[in-house]
Amino acid sequence: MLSVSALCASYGAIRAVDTLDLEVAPARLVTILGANGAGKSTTLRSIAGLHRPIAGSIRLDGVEIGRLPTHRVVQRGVALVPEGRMVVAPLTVAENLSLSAFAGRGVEGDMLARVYDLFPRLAERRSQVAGLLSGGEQQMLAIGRAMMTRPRLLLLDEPSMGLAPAIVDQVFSAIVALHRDGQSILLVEQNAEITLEICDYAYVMRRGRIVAAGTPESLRAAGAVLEAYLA
Amino acid sequence: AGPARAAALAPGDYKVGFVAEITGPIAFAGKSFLAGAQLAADEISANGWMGKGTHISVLVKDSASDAARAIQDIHQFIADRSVIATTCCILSPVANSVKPIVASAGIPLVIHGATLPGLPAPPWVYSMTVLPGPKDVATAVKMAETTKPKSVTYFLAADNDAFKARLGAARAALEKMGVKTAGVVSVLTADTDFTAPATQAMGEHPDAILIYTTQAPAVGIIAALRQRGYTGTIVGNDVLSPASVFKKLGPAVVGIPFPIGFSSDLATTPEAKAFVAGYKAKFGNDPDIYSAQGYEAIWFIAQGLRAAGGKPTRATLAKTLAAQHEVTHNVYGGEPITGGQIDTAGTTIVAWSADGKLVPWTGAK
Amino acid sequence: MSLFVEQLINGCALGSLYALFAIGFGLVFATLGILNAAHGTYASWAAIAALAAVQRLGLPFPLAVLVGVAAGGALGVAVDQIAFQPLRRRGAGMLGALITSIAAWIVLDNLAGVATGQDSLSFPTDSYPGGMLHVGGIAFSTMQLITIIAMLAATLGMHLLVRHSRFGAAMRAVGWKEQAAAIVGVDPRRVVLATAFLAGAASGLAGVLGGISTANVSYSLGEGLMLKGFAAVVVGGYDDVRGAALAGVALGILEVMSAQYVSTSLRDGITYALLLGFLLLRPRGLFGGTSFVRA
Amino acid sequence: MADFWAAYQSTLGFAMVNAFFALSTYAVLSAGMLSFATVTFAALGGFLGAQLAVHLALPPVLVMPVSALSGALLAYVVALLFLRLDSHWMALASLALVLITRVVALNATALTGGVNGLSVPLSLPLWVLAAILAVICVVFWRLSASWYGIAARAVREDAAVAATLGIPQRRIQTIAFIISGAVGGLGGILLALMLQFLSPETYFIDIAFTMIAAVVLGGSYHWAGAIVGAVVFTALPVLLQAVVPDFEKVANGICLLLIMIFLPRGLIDPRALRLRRARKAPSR
Amino acid sequence: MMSAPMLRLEGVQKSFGGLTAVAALSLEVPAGCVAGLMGPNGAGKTTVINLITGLLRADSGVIALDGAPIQHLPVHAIAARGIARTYQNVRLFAGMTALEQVMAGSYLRRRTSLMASFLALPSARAALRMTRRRALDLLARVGMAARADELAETLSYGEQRRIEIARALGAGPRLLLLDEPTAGMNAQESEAIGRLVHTLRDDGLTVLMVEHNVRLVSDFCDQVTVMSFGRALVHGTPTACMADPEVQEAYFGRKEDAQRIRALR
Ligand SMILES: Nc1ncnc2c1ncn2[C@@H]1O[C@H](COP(=O)(O)OP(=O)(O)OP(=O)(O)O)[C@@H](O)[C@H]1O
Ligand SMILES: Nc1ncnc2c1ncn2[C@@H]1O[C@H](COP(=O)(O)OP(=O)(O)OP(=O)(O)O)[C@@H](O)[C@H]1O
Ligand SMILES: [Mg+2]
Ligand SMILES: [Mg+2]
Repeated sequence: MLSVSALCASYGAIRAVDTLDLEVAPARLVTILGANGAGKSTTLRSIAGLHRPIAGSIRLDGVEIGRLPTHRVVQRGVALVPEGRMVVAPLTVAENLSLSAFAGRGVEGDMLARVYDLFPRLAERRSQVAGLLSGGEQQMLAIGRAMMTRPRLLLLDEPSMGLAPAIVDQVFSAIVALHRDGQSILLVEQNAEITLEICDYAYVMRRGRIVAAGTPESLRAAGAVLEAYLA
Repeated sequence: AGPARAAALAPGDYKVGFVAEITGPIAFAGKSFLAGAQLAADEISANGWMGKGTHISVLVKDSASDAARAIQDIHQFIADRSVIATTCCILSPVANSVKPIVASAGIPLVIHGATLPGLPAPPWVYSMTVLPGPKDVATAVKMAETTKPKSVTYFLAADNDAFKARLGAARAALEKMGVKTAGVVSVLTADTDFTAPATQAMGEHPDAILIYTTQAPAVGIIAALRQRGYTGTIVGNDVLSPASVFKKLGPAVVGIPFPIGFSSDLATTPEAKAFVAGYKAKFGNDPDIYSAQGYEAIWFIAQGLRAAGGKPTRATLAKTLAAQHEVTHNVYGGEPITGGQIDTAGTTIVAWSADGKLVPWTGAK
Repeated sequence: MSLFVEQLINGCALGSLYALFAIGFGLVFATLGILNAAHGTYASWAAIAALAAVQRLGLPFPLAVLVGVAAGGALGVAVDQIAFQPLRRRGAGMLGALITSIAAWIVLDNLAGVATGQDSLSFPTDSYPGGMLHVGGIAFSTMQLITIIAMLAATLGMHLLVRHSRFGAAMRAVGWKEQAAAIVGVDPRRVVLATAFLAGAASGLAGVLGGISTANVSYSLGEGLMLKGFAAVVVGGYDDVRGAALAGVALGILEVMSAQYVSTSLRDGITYALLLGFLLLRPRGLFGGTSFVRA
Repeated sequence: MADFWAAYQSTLGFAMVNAFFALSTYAVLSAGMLSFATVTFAALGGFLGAQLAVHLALPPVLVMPVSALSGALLAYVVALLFLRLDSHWMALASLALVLITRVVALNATALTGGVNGLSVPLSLPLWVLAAILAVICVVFWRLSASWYGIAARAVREDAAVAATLGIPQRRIQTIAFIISGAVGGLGGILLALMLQFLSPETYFIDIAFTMIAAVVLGGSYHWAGAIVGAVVFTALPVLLQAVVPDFEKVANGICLLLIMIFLPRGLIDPRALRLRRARKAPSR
Repeated sequence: MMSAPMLRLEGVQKSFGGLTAVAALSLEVPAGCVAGLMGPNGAGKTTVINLITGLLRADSGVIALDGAPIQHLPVHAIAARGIARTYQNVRLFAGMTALEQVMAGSYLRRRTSLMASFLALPSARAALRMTRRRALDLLARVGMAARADELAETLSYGEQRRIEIARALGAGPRLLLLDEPTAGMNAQESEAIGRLVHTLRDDGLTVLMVEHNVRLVSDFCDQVTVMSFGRALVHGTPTACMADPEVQEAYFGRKEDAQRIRALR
């Protein structure tokens, strides 16, 4: 479904992602692990069109999307829960969620119910301005908003950040459920243990490069995860 | 009498630095001043009026009515050794800023538009603009004599001292004749909406309305008064004379009297007629009072150059300019110069006719 | 008494021009984050375009207004794309846009001066409904009525669009952070263009109506609206269309009344002193301007 | 060469005077406030100084400190009133102040000479102007390197965070206003000495636009930006008049546009310098 | 080692419109203690920190530092009393390098007058050098010394959090408030922060830490308060708190899930 090859991304002279290859097969849950500054977020931002890569190709179902502007990528079915949430502060929770109609990917009604069901806290606060939500509430909104666009590929950048354990658990249950329903997911998460528990395939990044890849079992066996993290 | 006529002016191109106001708030007038000056330079150069092989030419720098820019322009002219004299300034504050500079640098300056009394200071500074105050009084009095109003309302540009003084003089004259003042409605030079002031003035039910403001407000006031149905007498001032005013106001301005120093429609002297014809040929339209003043400024400088003769310097030119007691090539109709300030003998009171000509005002409606 | 009412209507009509101007100005500030110094030139150019439509093409009044509004909108779009889009693409801040807008203002103002021959033109009296209306001893002009109605309609329409439509939500989202809007599929470019057009069109409407009723079609038309419009935006709360409109009208009335009953030379002094006092007492404008950023 | 100097010395003079206004604006901007009140400080410094020069025949050396002091005092009062307003509300309030200033200047005939203005029978050699500017530059340089500079930058970037670090926002911003007032008042009298004539129009919106444009054009994150910007903004139209006299204004606008598009953070950009330095550092 | 409470909140209340974010909250943090503050999202934890630092004003109640009420002081004065904090949504100064952030944080420890600093007197120069060295030390403490001259906004999220801690330490506080310091860090990195907190405590600092990372709280906090809907639900040792059935319900959700999560860890 998604195939990234030889991706290079940089900030000025700082090379954040270096000739990176990565695949997400349909209905798979793939994760990227790596220490702070490894380049995980940059990779996701590049796929979503928020950061313009300097080289390489990003294909969605064989179609190059690496040069498309963000909204076109989203309209093609890629949704991102970004690092730092990026909720639209001056809009209410409900307005934030309703914006996803611009992705033009289907009716929203039942999905809205599903989001409110997953995060009752959002339903309570639906007419509050998003900028005044607590950190965790904003994170919920960012996840809900991505779900609302009914993506074919969901990119999650540390979705559990700032969430209380009960909600973390719900989010992971939701991820697992979505995955079970056939949703393709690319997940970046610091919590390696949970992640390796639920994913189909994992990449380990270090200083902008993939240093290891494989099924969770093979990675655990190789001890590669630990090594990359301590680096 | 006087000393024997000096030697003929040495051949060459004599340059006059013209600080123009061809952009900015009063560019509509500034362009006329410049056009008049350019015509004068052409005429003087064409027939060698100052002497064989002599030319006069106008160097232009735009100040956009900004005093700081005008000062920089003047400094550049001063630095240019080939510039023998300068002319500038429609606005009095700008003229005031430039004045000390030319005096200390020693270059003659002919002011072509500013009307503040006391600006000229021979031998360096001269003004080619007739002070309008006395003519306003004459117009007001003539209006009162013919239409016999009981009470009048005045419009005043409150942020313009010259107009304040002009209004004061006219009002004193009228009150002496027994004409009551119903009210004074102030406006500001930069205003654009005159509906409210017109409503205010009409609320006082005057028999006549006298306008002492700059051009844009005057035009706006007349338009607003007429639109709101005011049919009484209106008296304007010289700012109504350019053709553009008639073009804009049309019937609304017909029959409104105002005094005037120059009008192409009323040109009688040969110089004036030649000026009108030359202007028309060069620019395709009639000259207005502003072009006449720009024209006079250059002619005045040429007059000084011719009188100086030989190889004049800025200082010798200043000396001969100071010795001039009238403008010889004039389009106003007889202009004495006292203390560097031009003056005029007669006053013509005119009004726009329905077909867009300036005609002498008779008082009849 | 009738004088008072007539002056009230005069103030409303004048204030409606400020309001129309302020709506667009505030819209651009609230959604695109730009203090647009060139906003006034849209009004001047709209009036010039409408006048040309009348004089060259002989269009009737409603069409001429439409031409002016479209010209204002088109200019808004053009200025945005030339002066603001490059900065936006580089992620530069609002101050830079202030300077490019000043640059655009210089250029457009000067070209307007050239277009009008540095003159102040006016619409031929037969090209618009120029009559007076008399209701119970009160006189006001048809143009004043039209201006007030236009202002009310524009305010209502703009308010509904910005506050109660999905596109309005997208506008506010793009204004907050382009990327935040883009990641749910909003095309920021399209929203920006639409916003710039609407703002320019509102300014254009003010320009055409103002150009007709003040008999002044020149580059100074927009400049005259600029300061008052800006004041209205801040008093009314820049992110509230209704507030800006209300403040604009109030400013017009205040101006007319202080000239009528106090003094013209102090008129602007009174207006701005009241404005200053108001700001110091209510630092967040008429409708409070709720904050959406946490402590 | 001498001719060139004579022709453009006044341009240089005005550029330097504008640099004072730009520095005055920079002083408040560097503490996170956009204020046009500099125009008012300049008006007070200018008119007061001019009156002293005319009536008490004080020499410039005495007039200038008085102007600076009066500007600083006024700025202190303005700060007391304005510091409760944030960001663009302060910008508007200060704009209102500028407009009120003009009305006052028009009507306070005793101080300002009203619409007729006021002649200032003093002049200032250019080198003195340059020397004063140099002194002010040293002041700004030292300030930016001092604790005040660090604190002001923190307040500018995030006042709330700065406060939780113990940086007293009000005090820093009051100091900023006072500096702005002193430099603005000084600029006001220097402009009077350059023009040798003052009128209510002298201190008006034009100055506000000049100074803000100069600061942003030059780069609003470094004091030197204000000076560079003032020079460019003043000299550009004059140079363009010499080059393309017919399209001077339009060309001027286009030049400003191009500068901002290609250098959106101004001609002097410390951030770019930092980025470059970080890149060179062999830290990784 | 435990002594009189350094920080004391008593009956603190804060509402936003109809929403009561903090309700009659009482809380004590003894000097030299690492206290944890936990609770579901939206429980009011960040609001409590905002109230302590003065960014928000309590509707009622007392906040006292070393027994003296501080709730009426301006924000910077509260900081000057020795309270520093980090932010849940990282709030670093734009355009400043990592080192400059910490220098700005050291404002309270500048030890020179404006005049001396302005005139660059030798004493001021020496003080500045010292502040610089201290700032570098602090950066080293959070593991960011090598990045001192980089613009903070170009660092990754986790790195920025560390700069925030260093900046707060720059102020030389006695009480440090950390709002989710390890969000976005992995287990090893979180543990490094926990160890850092312990060394800070050993240097005499008191720490109040908002955290969702249960293991971090269990391992490094001396006491814990769990909030829910603006109230303090329980207060005690980490183990006791985690075992509390109410906490289990409010914080970990349905029991089976809580067990599963812990099983996953
Ligand atoms: N805006 C930026 N400008 C310059 N450099 C940046 C920028 N954002 C990130 N970087 C650099 O790029 C590298 C990769 O950053 P990225 O955010 O992708 O890492 P990450 O793996 O997501 O880290 P974390 O786990 O901390 O979120 C880092 O070294 C960082 O310093
Ligand atoms: N300024 C405000 N205006 C309105 N509501 C607010 C404001 N600040 C906070 N809230 C609300 O108060 C509640 C408590 O917020 P707070 O940020 O304290 O929660 P928290 O415990 O820190 O949550 P999290 O763990 O998600 O960060 C939230 O529901 C939030 O929406
Ligand atoms: Mg990341
Ligand atoms: Mg929180």
